[in-house]
Amino acid sequence: MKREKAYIIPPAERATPDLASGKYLVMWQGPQHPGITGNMSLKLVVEGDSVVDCETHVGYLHRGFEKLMESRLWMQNFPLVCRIAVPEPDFNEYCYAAALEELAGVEVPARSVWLRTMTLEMIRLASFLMWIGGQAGAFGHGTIAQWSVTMRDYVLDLFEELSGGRIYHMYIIPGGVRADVPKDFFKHLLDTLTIIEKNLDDIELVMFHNVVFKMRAEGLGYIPKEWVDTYGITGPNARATGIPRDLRKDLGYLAYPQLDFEPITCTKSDAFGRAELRLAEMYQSINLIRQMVDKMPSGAIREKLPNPLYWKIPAGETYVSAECTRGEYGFYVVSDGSDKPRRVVVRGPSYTHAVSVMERLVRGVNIADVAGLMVSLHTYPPEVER
Amino acid sequence: MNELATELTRRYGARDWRDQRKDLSSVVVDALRIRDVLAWLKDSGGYRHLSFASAVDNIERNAFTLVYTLRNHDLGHSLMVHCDIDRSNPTVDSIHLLWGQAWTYQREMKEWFGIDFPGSPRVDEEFVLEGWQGPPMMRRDFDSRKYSDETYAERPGRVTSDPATHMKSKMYPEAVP
Amino acid sequence: MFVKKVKPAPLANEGLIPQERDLFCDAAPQEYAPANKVVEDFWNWARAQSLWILGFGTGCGAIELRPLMTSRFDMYRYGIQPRPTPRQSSVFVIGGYASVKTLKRIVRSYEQMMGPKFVVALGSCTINGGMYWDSYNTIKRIDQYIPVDVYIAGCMPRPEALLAGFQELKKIIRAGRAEGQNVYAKNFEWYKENQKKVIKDWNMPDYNW
Amino acid sequence: MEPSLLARIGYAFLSLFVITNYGLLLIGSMARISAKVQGRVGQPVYQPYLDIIKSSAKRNSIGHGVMFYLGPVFRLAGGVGTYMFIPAVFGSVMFRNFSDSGDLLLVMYFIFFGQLGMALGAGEGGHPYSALGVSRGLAQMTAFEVPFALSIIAVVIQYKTLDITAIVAAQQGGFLNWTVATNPLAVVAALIAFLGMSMHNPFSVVIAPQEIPIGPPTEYQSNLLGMLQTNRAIFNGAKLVLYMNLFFGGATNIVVMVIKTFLIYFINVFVGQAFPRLRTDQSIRFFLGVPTLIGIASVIIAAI
Repeated sequence: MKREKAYIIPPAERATPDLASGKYLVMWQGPQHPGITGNMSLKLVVEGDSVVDCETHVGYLHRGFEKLMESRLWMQNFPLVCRIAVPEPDFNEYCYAAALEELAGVEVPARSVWLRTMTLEMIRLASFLMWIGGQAGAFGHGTIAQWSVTMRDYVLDLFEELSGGRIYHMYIIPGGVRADVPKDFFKHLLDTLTIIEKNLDDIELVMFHNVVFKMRAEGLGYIPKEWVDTYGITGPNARATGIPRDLRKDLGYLAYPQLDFEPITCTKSDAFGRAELRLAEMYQSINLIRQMVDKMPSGAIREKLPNPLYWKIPAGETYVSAECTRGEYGFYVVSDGSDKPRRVVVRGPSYTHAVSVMERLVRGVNIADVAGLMVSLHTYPPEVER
Repeated sequence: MNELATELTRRYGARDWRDQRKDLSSVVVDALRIRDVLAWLKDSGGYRHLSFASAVDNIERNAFTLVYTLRNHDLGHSLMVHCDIDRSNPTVDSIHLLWGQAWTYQREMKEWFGIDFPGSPRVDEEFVLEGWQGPPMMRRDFDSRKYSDETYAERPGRVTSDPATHMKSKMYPEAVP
Repeated sequence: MFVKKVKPAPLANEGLIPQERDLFCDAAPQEYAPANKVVEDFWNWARAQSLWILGFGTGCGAIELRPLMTSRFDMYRYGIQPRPTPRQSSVFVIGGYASVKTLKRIVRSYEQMMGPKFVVALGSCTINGGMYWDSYNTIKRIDQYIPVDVYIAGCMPRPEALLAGFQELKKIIRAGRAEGQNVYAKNFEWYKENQKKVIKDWNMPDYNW
Repeated sequence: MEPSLLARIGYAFLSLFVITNYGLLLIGSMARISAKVQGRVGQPVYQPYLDIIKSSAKRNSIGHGVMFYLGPVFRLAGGVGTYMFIPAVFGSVMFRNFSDSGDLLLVMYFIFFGQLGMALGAGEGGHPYSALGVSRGLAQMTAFEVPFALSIIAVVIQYKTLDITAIVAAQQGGFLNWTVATNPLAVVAALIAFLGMSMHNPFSVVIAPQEIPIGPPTEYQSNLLGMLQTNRAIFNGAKLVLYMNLFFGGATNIVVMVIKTFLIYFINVFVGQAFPRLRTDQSIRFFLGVPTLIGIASVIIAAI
């Protein structure tokens, strides 16, 4: 504990600058600011052009999901959960559905498991595509954003074809998936993947071989290996420090054990390294989806459930987590045997990255880099506030 | 896992070890020893990753059940450590020195449940709410719908019906008188 | 130019500490009479052709603004472009539900915009609460707090729906019916009352320009 | 024969009108071209006109004191003054403006006069973002001054005059007489400085929406913003015409002027679409590095 205390500086123990000295400027970045991800705000104390201290302020998107779920039926909650993290609704759906199935002892058919895995990988790809646009845009490279967000739109078209929904899919339901894939879906999927792969090559050429992007991103927001455990960093931010920690491999949920992939790690854990790692993960997702299309089994897609209006789930508690684009996404569900959940806790990876790690990393950074640093941590405020 | 259970029981009097899955177990300890248990699990037990910390309001037992979920990435095993605290006087030791993000969870619990963590940084500040004057809203006895109806103006014309009776009337009209 | 020449009573700014009160304006907003028909029509045509959106993603609706401003649904074609500061933007897109904490910023940003200013509200949650109808932290209808010109229903509204909504807004502007600024100025007390009923800790000036 | 002063003033207004519209159309068309790079259709070419009309048609506006109002006025004066002392079309009575009564030094002074006035006004705005943008802008300006001034010195040494009309006259008679052929290093240095001067990527951190929204003009609205937009058009046109005169042999008629300035301005968009933006310190380090050395080399070449 003594050894690791050095890496934990609680806000109270920080050297807080003397604001009365007139040497510093208190500046709010956000919520009304294009350089902020989502809707949160940073209270920056700047000296000259560099940040001295930072306080994150979240809660602008607080809807009280966890309270609302306690007053709705198990199945009524289902349209609610996917609204928690807007860019990646499917992880909420999967975690919630898996927790319910585990508590209720429902076995889902094999094909639905594979379809779930495919959906999760597709949304990972879509979210990463949106992220890389944000990362380039935070450094002022609008062209990349224009390309990649359009590529994301093609993935969303696939989702629309699959589930009828563009942003909120509600495809992974307890007991399986809502519907089987439509005709020619896999063909469209593979074609889209080819287009996206080609576009990713262009992006790599324009963005990652760009001297200006290197100058901006290299050395920005370096995360040492020791922070990973002390700050609970997960996902690409953790893998960028060189730790091969991927829940898809560790937990082996869904169909991932049957798929052939290795956790991608990177040695330089600054903004540039994280960006490279996420680009590699995009290629990995494309590869995984292709594998799944080949190995996709046939059969039923849904398990018969009792009448959802009277569905009582036996008392118990469980914690189901999955590897989303930002790290460990988890649902902690408690049932007291009634037809409504007793407590649902959503564990979003941004909870750590956007608050503690951000406050720790942003000190000493140039103001112009705050937006880039924030995006390079890949934070989504909605899952902090729920 | 069993040797860990016995070790925890021997050292800290942990009880009710339960294996939920092969990679998820839960255990209950006393609230007074929660920080020692977590510190030991972190430094000696290999459970170095704090997934989340939250609370469940067991109003029937007049207790808050705190849950700290730790993960041992070497063993690939997660452990949920529970402890019950008195609902009328909720106070727990702060663990903000064990994990760098713990103070955020504690701030959240302080605001949402009214659980106090003495010494935790910025624990008394507002976390997600602003100008909130009602009771801690995640407690079971706080009625969100009532508060919302009283506070926020509603657009006329919205009907809310009980799903069971509504679906009955839609699907089996003859069954409903 | 003004409708009523008489200067209204100065606002109290009770939310502020005394030494801050004189730093902010204490005058209530005033109504502005449109210019004569021909000039106003020409101006409305220009206003409708150049809509500058305030870059403030207040809710999940912001996720669909990004496809809207990128090359698939290219909103620049219609003269719509994002603008980072409220001083220069003329359209406020309320992206879905507004929690109380955000509503405070929405009101402030809206009042800082220069008139004529238009509000487009996305999503069912701004119309009647949507699926957060019983949440303790989100308001149910945004038009109680700021005047709204166009509602776009849906959760989420697709980019096509957004484009259609913007076309509708253009129609309204050309017809000269988008007078949200004047509506806000006329019913200023009513709006303030509603806002202060929801925003419990009112620690900002009653009207920030 | 020499036209009367009144006629010359009328001509000057005419030429100002022409350059304003040309600058606006230039901005609109360049926005469209960069949209093509991004795979979009892009805004209409006449969008800048609409924006200016819209900004001027705002009903209320906020002031922050006298200096705040004077900022855009200074900026506009800088733009107009820059243009007024440059011959837009060589040898034309109509478009020679007042080039014979002012020389290169006056033009350079006007180029920076506008930015300084803008800095004062934006500082008066009281918004922290404005102050940050101003500090960044002035720092970057002082940086790209160096290669620009060096290349100007090289040109002056080469042609042994400060009169722009004389410089253009010396370049007549074919491509080989242009400065770009006789002293290419000076042109390179000046063009790199031009990227910084016209605040395109990678030197656009001053008005960057993500890094700091949006720098000096944060507080400017309605008709003041319209003034700034108009000045942007005039100033762009003036700088382009200056570059054309100094380095690319000037123009003997308006068509040549349009073609040359369009191509010069296209360099900005070409670079700006391919690069992110640099931080202020990085751009300063860049300007004081290679471009300055190129400028010094050009001066030496011109001197010997």
